[in-house]
Amino acid sequence: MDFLQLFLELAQSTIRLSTPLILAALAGLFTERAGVFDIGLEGKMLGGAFAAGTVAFIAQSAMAGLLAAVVVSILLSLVHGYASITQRGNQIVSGVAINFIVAGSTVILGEAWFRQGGRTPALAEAARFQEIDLPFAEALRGVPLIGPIYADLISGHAALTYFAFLMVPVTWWILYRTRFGLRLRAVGENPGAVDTAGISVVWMRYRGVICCGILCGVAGAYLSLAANAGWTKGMTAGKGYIALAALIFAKWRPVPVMFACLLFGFLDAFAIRYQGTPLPLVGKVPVQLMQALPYILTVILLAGFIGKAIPPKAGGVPYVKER
Amino acid sequence: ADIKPAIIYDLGGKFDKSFNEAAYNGAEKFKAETGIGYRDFEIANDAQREQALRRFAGDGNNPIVMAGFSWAATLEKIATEYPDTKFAIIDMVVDKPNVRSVVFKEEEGGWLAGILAGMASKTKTVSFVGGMDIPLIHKFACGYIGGAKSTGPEVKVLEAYTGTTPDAWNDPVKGAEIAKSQFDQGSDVVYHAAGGTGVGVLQAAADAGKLGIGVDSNQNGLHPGKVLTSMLKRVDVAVYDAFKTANDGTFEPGINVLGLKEDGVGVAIDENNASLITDEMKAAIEKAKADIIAGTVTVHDYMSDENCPY
Amino acid sequence: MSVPYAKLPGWVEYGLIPLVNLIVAFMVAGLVVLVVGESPLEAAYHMVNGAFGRGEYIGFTLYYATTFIFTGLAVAVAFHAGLFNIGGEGQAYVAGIGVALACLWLDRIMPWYVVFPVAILGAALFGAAWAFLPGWFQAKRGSHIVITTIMFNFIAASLMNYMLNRVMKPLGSMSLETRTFDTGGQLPKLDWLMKIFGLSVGTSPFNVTFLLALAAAFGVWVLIWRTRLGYEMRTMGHSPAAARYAGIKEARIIVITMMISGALAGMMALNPIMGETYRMQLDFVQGAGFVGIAVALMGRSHPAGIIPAAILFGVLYQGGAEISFEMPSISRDMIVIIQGLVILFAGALEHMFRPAITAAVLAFSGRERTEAAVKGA
Amino acid sequence: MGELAIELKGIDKSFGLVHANRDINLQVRKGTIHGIIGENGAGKSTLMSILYGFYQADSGEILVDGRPVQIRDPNAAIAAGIGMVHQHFMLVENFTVLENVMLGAEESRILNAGIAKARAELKRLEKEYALEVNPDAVIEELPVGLQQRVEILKALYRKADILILDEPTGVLTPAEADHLFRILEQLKAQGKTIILITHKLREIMAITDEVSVMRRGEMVATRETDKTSVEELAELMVGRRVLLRVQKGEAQPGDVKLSVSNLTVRDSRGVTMVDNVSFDLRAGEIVGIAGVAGNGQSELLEAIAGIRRAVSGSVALNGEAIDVTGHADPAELRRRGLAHVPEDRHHVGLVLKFEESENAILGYHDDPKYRRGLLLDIDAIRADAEEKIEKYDIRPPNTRLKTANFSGGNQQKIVLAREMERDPDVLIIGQPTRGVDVGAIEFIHKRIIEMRDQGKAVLLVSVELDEIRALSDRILVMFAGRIVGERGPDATEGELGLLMAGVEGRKEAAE
Ligand SMILES: Nc1ncnc2c1ncn2[C@@H]1O[C@H](COP(=O)(O)OP(=O)(O)OP(=O)(O)O)[C@@H](O)[C@H]1O
Ligand SMILES: Nc1ncnc2c1ncn2[C@@H]1O[C@H](COP(=O)(O)OP(=O)(O)OP(=O)(O)O)[C@@H](O)[C@H]1O
Ligand SMILES: [Mg+2]
Ligand SMILES: [Mg+2]
Repeated sequence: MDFLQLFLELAQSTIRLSTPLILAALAGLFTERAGVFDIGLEGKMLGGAFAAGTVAFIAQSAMAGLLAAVVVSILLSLVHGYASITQRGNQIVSGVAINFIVAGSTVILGEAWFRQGGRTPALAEAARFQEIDLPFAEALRGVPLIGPIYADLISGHAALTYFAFLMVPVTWWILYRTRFGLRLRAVGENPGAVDTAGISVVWMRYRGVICCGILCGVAGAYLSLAANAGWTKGMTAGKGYIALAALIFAKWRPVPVMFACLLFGFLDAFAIRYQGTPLPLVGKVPVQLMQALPYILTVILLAGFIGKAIPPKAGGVPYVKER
Repeated sequence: ADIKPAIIYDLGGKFDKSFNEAAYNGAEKFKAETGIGYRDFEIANDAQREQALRRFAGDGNNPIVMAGFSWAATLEKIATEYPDTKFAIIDMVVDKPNVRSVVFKEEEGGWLAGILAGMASKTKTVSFVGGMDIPLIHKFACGYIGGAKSTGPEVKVLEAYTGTTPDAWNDPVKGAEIAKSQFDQGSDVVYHAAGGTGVGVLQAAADAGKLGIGVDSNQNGLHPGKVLTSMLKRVDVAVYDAFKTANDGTFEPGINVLGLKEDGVGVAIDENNASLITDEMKAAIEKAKADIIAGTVTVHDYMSDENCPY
Repeated sequence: MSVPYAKLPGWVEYGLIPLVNLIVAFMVAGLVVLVVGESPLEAAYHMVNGAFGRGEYIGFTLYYATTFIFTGLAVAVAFHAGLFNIGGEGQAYVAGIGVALACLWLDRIMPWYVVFPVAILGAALFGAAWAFLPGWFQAKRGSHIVITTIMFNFIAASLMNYMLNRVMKPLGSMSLETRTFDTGGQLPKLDWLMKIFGLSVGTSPFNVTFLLALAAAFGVWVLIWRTRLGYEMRTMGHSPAAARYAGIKEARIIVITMMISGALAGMMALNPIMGETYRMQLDFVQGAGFVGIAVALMGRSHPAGIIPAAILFGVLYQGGAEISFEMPSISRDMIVIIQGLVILFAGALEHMFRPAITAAVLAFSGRERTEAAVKGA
Repeated sequence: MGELAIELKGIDKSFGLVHANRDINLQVRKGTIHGIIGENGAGKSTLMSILYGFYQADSGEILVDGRPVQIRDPNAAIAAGIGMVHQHFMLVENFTVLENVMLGAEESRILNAGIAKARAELKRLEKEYALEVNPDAVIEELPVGLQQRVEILKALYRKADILILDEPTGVLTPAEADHLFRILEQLKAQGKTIILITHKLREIMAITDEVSVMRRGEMVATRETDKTSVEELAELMVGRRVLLRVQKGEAQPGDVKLSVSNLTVRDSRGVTMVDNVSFDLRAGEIVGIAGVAGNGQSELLEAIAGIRRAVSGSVALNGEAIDVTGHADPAELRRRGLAHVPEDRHHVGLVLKFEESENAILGYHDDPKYRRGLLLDIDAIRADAEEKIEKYDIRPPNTRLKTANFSGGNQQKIVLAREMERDPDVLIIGQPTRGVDVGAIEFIHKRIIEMRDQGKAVLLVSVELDEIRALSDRILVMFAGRIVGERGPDATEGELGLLMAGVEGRKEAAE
């Protein structure tokens, strides 16, 4: 088996699997850096995926679907924001609640509108994000090494994938190079300082939450419009929690977030690829072990190499100045 | 007076893109034909099995159909409590005087699907995507593998399972990813028995210009011309029959084993995939079908010894 | 003026406010019912009647509550030491194996009252063991407990799947479950308890595990507020620096706390396995671990709050089931939405009506107390 | 000179049931330094926070330069030219000085542009007011003194002409304090108005033009500084006479209780904070360690108390070695007769969320007398707490009250009571009276002397030079982690000041 070939295949699969994780984890980064924790990523993604599938089908346009996903996901974020910022409620409870509500309502609405049982109608090409071939991909393919890498790895992904990877430096830039970023980080560390500097803590946090909504929406749209042709019930299948883990793994920093997600993606791709095929030394391992492998390795890596992860100081705590 | 039929689904829920949904379709068909309504219920956890079943029996629903092998233990109990109620259970045998047990020879259907796959494959590599690694799914897989390999010794069959949590049945993204990885490994026909996950598998095949094979109900229509065939498991028929016979008072308890002979399993050939099925494929499956019915070929039943010789 | 945070009399704090929140929660849920063109009142009736209408219904409600008391306590105990254990799901899973092993080993030769203690031990040990590693990694390697516990949930699922597939499943059986236990592995129902109130459990799986849960709740209260260990846990939870100053061994507390938490989560397994199905089925946990998070937080991590919160969820589950029995057009998923709404309004939005209520209360009690307070300060 | 910079009319504020400010009127004249004093919890911070828009008054009116203004949030205050240095700093710890200064005044959406300007401006302020601080230093790595500088810079950067400082000198050495006062004078000279909250009457007398006294949420008096006296103010503040200088007799040093030799300690970043320090502490004497905050005193205390590991050296308690370089166990040390009053009561000495009685046993919770079998004996614990509340006059006298709701002074008393009542052999105390009002200071000082007279060995670390001089029998001066000199209690502030600044310390240590 040509090694380069194998590498390329694994790498492609890795990228596909990481894309939604990167988007969701970056989404989490925005709220949690603003001091609002969110285990509702799962729900927002699912809600987004559903909206995307629905609208894309009706409007026969991927863009419309994407837009809808973002809008719905933002609305859900605002609910979370209202509960945890305005009402100073418990952020974890609010997140759990949103996951429940979305899980239930998507199925109900989907069935009510399309009668296809827990899924939206399969989307036509036009209503999905197609894989884009970058210029010269074919031409360059012949070139040894870089040719295939460019043609098969860099090129040929859905627009949202490029968007996801683009968002990594963008997020970094926003966070560390803009006024918004400065204030966002500050409000997650010490809201008192932000408040006394004459900035509205509440509004800052809402903005963080909204950013989260946008990215979760895109993540959802990726699931139903790029990775798939439509929404199916519970299609996030726990990705929200993995994204959360990646976020912590990366200590709430954009670039590491990308690498953490790529790692999860790779381990997953690896497990998929080598299921049932005997491995060197160990031989044929039970499917279940193979499927647990990514998680086991994560734990080992975490315990072995990644030091303590210190969350934003004010994270999870509602801002109350008059107790 | 009309009968009061009822059906209770398994945890997967009515719309699992798999046998629960097939069962639902059967009930709907009955309703459409006879105009007789029916009650149905989706349990949310195991504790509700007994509750729901007893509740339905208590309310005088009759017959009551249960989709899924997990119902066996509960039914054992309730069937004796309500001797006058007719019960039917799918995918499992419960030996009671008022229970009809319907089990399928998935392996036989799988065998035919395997033959088509083997013959349609140019790379001589075909693959299978299961939802969770459980016996029932192995039953599907084993027949398929056998069938595929029966078309030539050189045929290779890849086999993979989606996951170990209930999500494994609702993860089209991962389903698609598994399929793609199998294509990378040379497969050009992929057969799924993975409920909602399969939606992703068939999609991936369609996108990659490979062939998919549907399961349970006829999924050829999902991607016309890109789904080689669907391995039919006529759960819908089983449910329909239970209702129908009860309605004409001909409901027979006992064990129904539905295989090719009984048309309980099979492969779907319709306008959606006509273009993909060559005449010699047709011939091949007709022959295989005849052999199996005649008993000259027996397809190994995974459940008999929980392993697959092929 | 920041009235919202005035100290309130207990009956308002723990009685009136939660009640108002609940009522609102159900009113909003009612809207959902209205949307699908059904009568909210009827639904409400079935919810309440379905949860309390008969001995049997109460039995079901309390059966679910039992499970949630355990998982809720598990989360709460960890919270007190400043740890967020979302691994309840996995810990319960693995504990199930402990319970099953105990039963498979003894059910034919021993009566339940011998098997039960062994099974409790099994559940506690396996659950604790599964929580030990995350705790240990956090303590020694600083790896974040939230990730590790999430990972361990997935690993547990695989382990469970393997065990049932290849080890514990009787040959030739379709479903991933152990054989059905003999009488030794079947817990008696709490008929006598119900009889006291002139009710009968009927067919509900309301069993002795409930008493164990109550005992556990009391045990947790004692542990947290009446023992040195609990004191040390709380100190660490509030202020690690103070804990170090007080000579409290952080690593030790983390590990012990996680193991206690895991053991509690694990005991949840007794309820469905020995009390209901009399065998271990693949997905017997069914999200109880996550519901436990909501239960613990809504119960303010105090047993006295966790028990009612757990019962509330029992009501949602059982009452919800009844609704979908009685009102076919309201499906299982509708119930999930309603649960979500209740968590949202009774949990996350608990402060929403506080200002109004407090203002009202203050209006009564007047300002004298104010003067007193300041003289004090 | 007559017109008012600030006028507050009938300001009223309640926190829930706590009436923090009641019908307060205050007039601050332009271009003056106006002092505000009052006991802990008197309502000073609240009042100022209202003026700064951090809290909203329930009723009342605010006039700036004679014009009534609505100050709904700090933004409005800043716009009105008001700046505030908060008692508990409002800094983002993991940000640089520059970022903290810029926060909220970034000029443009993209930082870079603003950064350049901010740097330049900081340079200017540095020159003008001699406020040196490295703009790229991270806050959490700066000593408190410098952190406060950053707070002041923040205010100046925002061009405040009315500057509020809430207990600024609490964290400063005399030298630093004097420096601060020079800056304040300078600002005053430029026509800016300053409101200074402090517990220290000496400072009031030193630089204020007028002083207002608060007690229990009310404004009880306003005086022209040169027409009043320390005694009068103290009395107005506390509501009774207080003696400001503690009497104490000669020390009778006994045998060595604590001996520290060649102790070296590094902090988390590996910087050497305590450098080869040796000294003996005898029964019946108070040894004071003077020094500018951040010169290793804190680390020294922590190492001795067993909560920070030393890299080398040894410490003996009652002649037996403490495993300071290994796993010294604070609980163990307590049993061996070492009591420790930590510098940071809010985070180390107390758990603010605990009931008073729970804090009263922190560190001693495994003492058999608080136990009944496996359980804690709550009754015993509360009874014990009652006693201490009684004896130390902790207010409010309520063992069930959350510790966060006690004022700093009372919080401090809770810690002192806990540690002193164990009748230890050795008592090490950090900053006993930081942020504590005169009434409480008087009491605390008395107790410390009593301990000495009972033959305890007391090691006292304080940045308050007065305090050191008032209490100590011997004074050690720490600079850059080393002990640069020893003096008697009669040493002048001047010579100690020089040592603390490390000026002549070097030669001496070299000798
Ligand atoms: N954030 C708050 N929430 C609730 N009550 C508060 C708050 N801050 C102050 N209080 C109450 O208001 C009263 C006045 O507090 P304040 O901080 O103004 O006193 P202070 O004079 O600044 O005390 P100190 O001299 O110790 O700083 C306190 O007794 C307290 O009960
Ligand atoms: N969040 C709060 N809740 C209740 N009371 C508070 C709160 N913050 C401050 N207080 C009260 O305000 C008064 C003074 O508050 P402050 O924080 O100024 O304490 P302090 O006396 O200044 O202590 P320190 O000098 O150590 O800061 C105290 O009575 C304290 O209990
Ligand atoms: Mg103050
Ligand atoms: Mg103070």
